[in-house]
Amino acid sequence: MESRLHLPPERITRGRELASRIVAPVQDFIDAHTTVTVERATLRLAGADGADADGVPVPNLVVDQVRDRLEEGALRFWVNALVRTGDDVVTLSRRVAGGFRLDGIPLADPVSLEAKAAELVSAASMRVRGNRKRREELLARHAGKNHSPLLYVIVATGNIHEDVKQARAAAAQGADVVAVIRTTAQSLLDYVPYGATTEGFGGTYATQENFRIMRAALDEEIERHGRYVHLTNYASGLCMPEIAVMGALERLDMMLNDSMYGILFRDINMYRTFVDQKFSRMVNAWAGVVINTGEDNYLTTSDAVEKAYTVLASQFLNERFALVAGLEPWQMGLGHAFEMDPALPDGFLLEVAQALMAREIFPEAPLKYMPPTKFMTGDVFRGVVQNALFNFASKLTGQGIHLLGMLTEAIHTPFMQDRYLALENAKYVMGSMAGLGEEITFRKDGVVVKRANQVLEEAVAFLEKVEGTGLMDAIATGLFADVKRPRDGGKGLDGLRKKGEGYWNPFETHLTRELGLGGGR
Amino acid sequence: MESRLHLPPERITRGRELASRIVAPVQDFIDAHTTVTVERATLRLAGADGADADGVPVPNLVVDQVRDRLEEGALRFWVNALVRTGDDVVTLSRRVAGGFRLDGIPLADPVSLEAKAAELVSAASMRVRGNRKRREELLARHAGKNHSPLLYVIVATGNIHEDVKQARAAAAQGADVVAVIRTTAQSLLDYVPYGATTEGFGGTYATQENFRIMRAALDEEIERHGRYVHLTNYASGLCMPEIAVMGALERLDMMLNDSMYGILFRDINMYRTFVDQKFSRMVNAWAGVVINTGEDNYLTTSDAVEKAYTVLASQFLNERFALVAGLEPWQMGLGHAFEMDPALPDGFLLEVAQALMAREIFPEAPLKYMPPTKFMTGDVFRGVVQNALFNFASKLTGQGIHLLGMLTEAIHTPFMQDRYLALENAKYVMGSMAGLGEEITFRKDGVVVKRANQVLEEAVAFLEKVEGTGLMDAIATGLFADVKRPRDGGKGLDGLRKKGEGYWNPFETHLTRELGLGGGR
Amino acid sequence: MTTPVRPYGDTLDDGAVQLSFTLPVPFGPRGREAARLLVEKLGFRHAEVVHSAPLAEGFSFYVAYGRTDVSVDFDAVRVEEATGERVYTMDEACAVIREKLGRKLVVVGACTGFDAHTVGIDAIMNMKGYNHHYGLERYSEVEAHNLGAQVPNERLIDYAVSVNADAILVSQIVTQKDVHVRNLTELIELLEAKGLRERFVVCAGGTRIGNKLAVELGYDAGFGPGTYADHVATFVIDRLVERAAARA
Amino acid sequence: MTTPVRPYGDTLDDGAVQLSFTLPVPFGPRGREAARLLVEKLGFRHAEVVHSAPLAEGFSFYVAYGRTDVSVDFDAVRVEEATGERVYTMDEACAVIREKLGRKLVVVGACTGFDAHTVGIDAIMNMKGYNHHYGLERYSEVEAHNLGAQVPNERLIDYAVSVNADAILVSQIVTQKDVHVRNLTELIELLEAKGLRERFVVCAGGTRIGNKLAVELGYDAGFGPGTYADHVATFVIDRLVERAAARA
Ligand code: B12
Ligand code: B12
Ligand SMILES: Cc1ncc(COP(=O)(O)O)c(C=O)c1O
Ligand SMILES: Cc1ncc(COP(=O)(O)O)c(C=O)c1O
Repeated sequence: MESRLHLPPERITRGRELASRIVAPVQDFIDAHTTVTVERATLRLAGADGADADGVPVPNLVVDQVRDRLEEGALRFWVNALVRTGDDVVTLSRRVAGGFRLDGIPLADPVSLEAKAAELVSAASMRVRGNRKRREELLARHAGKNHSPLLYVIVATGNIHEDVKQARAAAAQGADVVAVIRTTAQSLLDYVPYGATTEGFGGTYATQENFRIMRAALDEEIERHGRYVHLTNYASGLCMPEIAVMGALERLDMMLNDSMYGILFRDINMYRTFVDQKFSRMVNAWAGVVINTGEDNYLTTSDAVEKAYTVLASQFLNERFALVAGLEPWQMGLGHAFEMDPALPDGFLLEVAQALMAREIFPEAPLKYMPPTKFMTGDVFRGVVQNALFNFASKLTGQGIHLLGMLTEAIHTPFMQDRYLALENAKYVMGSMAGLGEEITFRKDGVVVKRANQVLEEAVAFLEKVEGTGLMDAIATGLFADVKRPRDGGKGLDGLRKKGEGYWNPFETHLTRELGLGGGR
Repeated sequence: MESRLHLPPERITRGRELASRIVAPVQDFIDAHTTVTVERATLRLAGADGADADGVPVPNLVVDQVRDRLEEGALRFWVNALVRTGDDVVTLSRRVAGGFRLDGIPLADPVSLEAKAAELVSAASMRVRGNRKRREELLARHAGKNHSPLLYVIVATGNIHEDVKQARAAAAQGADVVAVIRTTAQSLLDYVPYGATTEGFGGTYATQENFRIMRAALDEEIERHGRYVHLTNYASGLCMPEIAVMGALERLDMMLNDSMYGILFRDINMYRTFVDQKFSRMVNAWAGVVINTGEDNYLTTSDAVEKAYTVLASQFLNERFALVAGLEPWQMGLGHAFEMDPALPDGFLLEVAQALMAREIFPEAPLKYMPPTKFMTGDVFRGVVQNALFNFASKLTGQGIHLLGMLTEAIHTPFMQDRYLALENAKYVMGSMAGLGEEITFRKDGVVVKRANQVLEEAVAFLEKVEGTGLMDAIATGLFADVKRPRDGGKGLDGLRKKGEGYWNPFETHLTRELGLGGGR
Repeated sequence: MTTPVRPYGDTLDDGAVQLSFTLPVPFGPRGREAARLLVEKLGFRHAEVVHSAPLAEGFSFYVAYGRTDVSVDFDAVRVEEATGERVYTMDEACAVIREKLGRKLVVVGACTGFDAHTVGIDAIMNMKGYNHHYGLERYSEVEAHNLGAQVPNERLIDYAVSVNADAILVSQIVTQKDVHVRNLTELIELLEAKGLRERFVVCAGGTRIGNKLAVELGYDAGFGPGTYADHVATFVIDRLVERAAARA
Repeated sequence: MTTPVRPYGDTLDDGAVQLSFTLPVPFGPRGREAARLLVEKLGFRHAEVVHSAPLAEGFSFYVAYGRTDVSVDFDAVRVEEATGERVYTMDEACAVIREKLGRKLVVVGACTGFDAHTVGIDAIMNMKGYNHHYGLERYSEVEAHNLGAQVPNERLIDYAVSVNADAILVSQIVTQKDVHVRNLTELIELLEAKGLRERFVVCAGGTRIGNKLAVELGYDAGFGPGTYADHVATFVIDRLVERAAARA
């Protein structure tokens, strides 16, 4: 397809080249390290599950037991215990929850450890492959029934059972994607809570049981309405890899997963995040999950015109980090957002320019377009109009994943009726102007074309600068999102470990092979 | 400007040619006739005013007295009485209201009648010229302060004093035009009520005093906000010429005035309407009033896609009837409406095609674009979206006069907050996408271009048919708006008179001369 | 059994309601507080004014959310619709007319008074009908007379008498200042004054009209939004058959 | 004098209010009637359900208009804002500090608990400020420490002690399930437990926070939407000057 914005292909190539150069050294660091949550994620893949009486999850119990020897990989201890006790994973999990220690057990011979590990890898593979297949079958069976872009709504009651009601209602109303929003600050917990939960603030805990409950409910809705309903949750935070694993096991379809979000917006240590995102993305890639990156966050604090280039720069980086973790272009739900000041004359034109630019630069990615939030007010009626223009811009520029704006954005997490009104709004607007994008061309010397070219230039210039500094120092000196995040600052650094000589992680090895990635050990 | 829709200029010319041929014979009929309300309008211009104890207006009293000699023109009796009694117009009005008869008074000599008439014509002229000048001055003083298109709202409380509050609020919120909607069925009254009124249904009586009260209030708002606020009312109905006169005297800026609306939508006799519209339009032309035609009405009963051509055909006819009544292109607020079914895929594209087509065919006319009404429901939130798309289409296609859609269209006449929300909606949407129309071109073989060309073709074909039949028979056989209106049917036929040899109407003569029109007697 | 139901936001019985209104007071903190107090006085807990804006001198606009404990006993909610679950299709209606009345059903309809909104009565009567439901003119066993808009009540009655109508159908759309109530009442009073009330099945319809209101005003039935010819036909036929049976 | 005010649609005291809500009942005539009854029970006359729609099995949505006789006495409406009409500009504030305190004012701010919404507290504290009103960091006579997001109450207190702060500014944006109330209460309790409550002027702010709520929770003042640094600065300075005067 020829560029409707007349973007110079060589500048786009330059952006990609820079991203690749920026990411490479970080990748070397990543490959040499593991973290507590990468280890726990591995244990989860190997069947460790459940929690002790205080609610501490079994994977955490295991990792805590072997904290001092993490450079060897926690899996060895788990596999060894399975071999030595002859327990199955459920029994062993229960025993660990009861206080059973794995660190004292003498090591079995490497051959039986490898054999046991291979068995576990194959069990996990079967489950994940089965989930992928199920999804593909359902999507094929209901092909052509989803909207384009996918209409994506959130549920966030705090109570998984209420969430289910809300999600079912959304499905009945035509939603293609339901995202269960996480409770405030779960990203800062260094464990994943266990079981069904009914008490969250501004969202519901991401737990494997909650995933399962919602998946089952949505699967019923798929049958009822003859339309695939995607399920989304958040990987981001101190438990990225673990939640990615839970998503793989419970057939989530999309996961919030950004290579730098935790660092910039949650003050999580950068080393920790870089290592965690890689493993979590490999898991997402393997599970056929579409990731949703968090570029929209740049614009909730900064101005959408002034800082548009930061969004594009971050998309280039997220794309690169995704590629090296084995994600395919169709899995890259790169983020951007409609955060243009409603008072800005011709703001809609600038917005269209930016959205179409993203579309052209990442033609195969199912771009994730976020609705107006920061300029939403308690005037719900004006909010409806803002959302209508957003819906218009999204359809006009051919976005892939469309987060519906709620008229009550500035007031509360969505009521059932808010979601309904949002879906009505989108279905009407997008149906009524569906063909407009195909109908029109933009003036070559007009506002839209100029704006897109300008943002591309600014993004490339910014990436040049980052490449000069190195990504980690760029973050440390505040080049991103106006925050300075020192290399050794932030949460979760104590969970980082350099891999030892004997680091053993057959799951990682398996993933690396499956995804056709070099590197790793 | 070159056509962005690639409309063939020769087809447009053909449409105009047909309209001119269709109107010509009707014009001959018109020139040979007068009506009770043309006579009353003339009397009003000559200062007849007030009402008797039963509320019968003085102009009606006079016309009733001389009913049998109307072919001479009613003015003669009025002028004669003035000459004979030496009364001024106010005194004479009061005496007529008290029962004084004019028909028995012996006629004075023609010279003193002509002299007196000339005096009256010049008094009226001065007042109307003064109003025009005042408007022009105010518009010049506040040049550049109105929106484009003009944002037009209605007030319709039924009580002129409440209307004033609503109108002031609208002015404060940014309205450029305030239309006072008339009470249900005033168009069927064969007189114009007198004085300030406080009891109407779905609107407020059009009376000269109400006009004055509203004009005075809006003039204050003009000073307060430094923005001209246009005042609109309805001429249409059995008193078209009289209300046009009232508008001229009280400096209304726009008047609903359609050459066929009364026939088709109010079942008023066609002869009566044709004669009335001519005189009323001459008055509008003279007073510098912008007319608003009623093509939107075709689409409140018929489908906006199927019957789009009827709108264009009617615009051609209204344009022609306007031209021969002396209206300039800038005074022709030709109507059309956004009545596309929200459920129609790509309906917005068809709508844009039709709106832009009108824009291109009548480049100098300040097109009056009506909001969605028939597909509005009690879902006020969806209503807001429909209005947002309407606002978008209007700005995109460069309309001139933009009637704001109300979110409560399907519920009640507007509350103060409804109007506020409508203005907010329009200001935001139109500000945010202001430049879009300039930015884009439509594909030559696309939906929009094809649709516009098709509607033009259909309209020309329809006009060919009407030309074949003759306008009056076309109406009688139901070619317009799916209603059959026999030549001798409908209301108000008894008010029609063939002008006699000695028909005397110095006001008509004056207007004809002033407007540079031939014809008349 | 009683089933108290309350508004629902995102948790059962949270009672969440959205409100918007204008107050005739100036914009500002005091207006905002007045709005909040008003919402509280309307019986809402957690009354929150989430938006306020100036409308004009001395007028301001508010959007609010509140939570109410008020409930309705859903089991006790009764709706009296003119027609029940059973609605005849056009063919069924014609069959019943043939069988039980043995002659054509004569129906006269109009939009009365000064009301010129014909779309509603046309939807019921015209050939074409509405939303893929044919109108009464299409019914082979119905003789339908649609008098159109702005028909005075007197004329409607005279006409109904002249064609020996079984039923009179009246449409009223404009409701400002209860003009529809006045106009509907006038028709019934005229019919009664002339001793003709019992001669016709008289039905009213319109956007803001329901069976309840119509019956209160002395009509046999009333029909609101979403009505098709099928509904009125069913009602009129059943009522006539009933009457015939009573007479026999 | 009392000035009863009622909602206004298009006529004084018409009492017109728009409502929308969801009911946990199926869509249909009974749901519609239940909605109408509910609006009536909320004290509205002329309750009209103008729209209804199915949301899901067992849930339906309603838009309604009603008219209420409920009124608020506008003359009796009192708002207690933290600051009155008189708000210092930045320069005035600095002049007063120099003159009346004779030293720099030390302010510590944070968005506490798990709340990560920094935009609000940044608007008050950052150089750049908000809507063309500079933040406290720009004030030459203010030493401003912005601790950012997700700051535990304990850490905030320790920090305030360590820099010998005059005032503590807390932001809370997330309010679901009243988490802000809990968190704000905890801070005051901790301060009291440590005997530090009187040492600081303590202010809260946030989208859903007002002076009234904050004072009820034991704060010196509360600030809602539309607040600028000017407001907090004015309040803190006046309060400190007052205290100094009382002590003297
Ligand atoms: C189209 C329209 C017009 C057209 C009418 C064309 C025509 N030939 O009918 C025109 C442009 C002429 C018009 C004019 C006016 N209108 Co108008 N109009 C509308 C509009 C947009 C749609 C109405 C409609 O056609 N609905 C579609 C039909 C199918 O629905 P329905 O009428 O409800 O009918 C259904 C049922 O109610 C039922 N039904 C109806 N009648 C009957 C009868 C029987 C016996 C039965 C069984 C069933 C039945 O069955 C139908 C099918 O399901 C509404 C706004 C809206 N969106 O609702 C305003 C509206 C009705 N109009 C309104 C007003 C005020 C006017 C005017 C008075 C304005 C003025 N001052 O000039 C004029 C007056 C005309 C007059 N003398 O009556 C107001 C009424 C406010 C109120 N509640 O009182 C409305 C609500 C707009 C508004 N918000 O101001 N209007
Ligand atoms: C931007 C934003 C975010 C950004 C925050 C970025 C950042 N660095 O701040 C991001 C994307 C990170 C975010 C995340 C979340 N958010 Co958020 N977010 C918003 C949003 C869109 C705008 C808030 C904002 O910046 N307002 C602008 C500022 C200037 O206004 P303000 O905060 O009110 O501040 C003013 C006054 O209140 C006052 N003030 C504020 N604090 C203080 C303090 C003092 C001392 C003083 C004097 C004055 C003062 O002065 C300020 C200037 O006038 C709102 C929706 C909206 N449009 O309001 C949702 C919103 C606040 N978020 C919400 C939620 C639920 C979340 C999440 C919990 C969602 C989730 N589960 O993941 C997360 C959790 C994050 C966390 N741990 O807290 C909800 C809160 C619902 C509720 N009432 O409880 C909202 C309302 C959206 C919604 N409808 O769901 N969010
Ligand atoms: C990539 C990404 N992850 C996570 C989140 C939010 O999750 P949390 O608040 O739990 O960090 C967001 C929110 O905007 C996001 O963009
Ligand atoms: C040209 C014209 N005149 C008049 C009216 C309405 O006036 P009335 O109902 O009094 O005939 C309309 C309404 O749509 C109109 O388009």
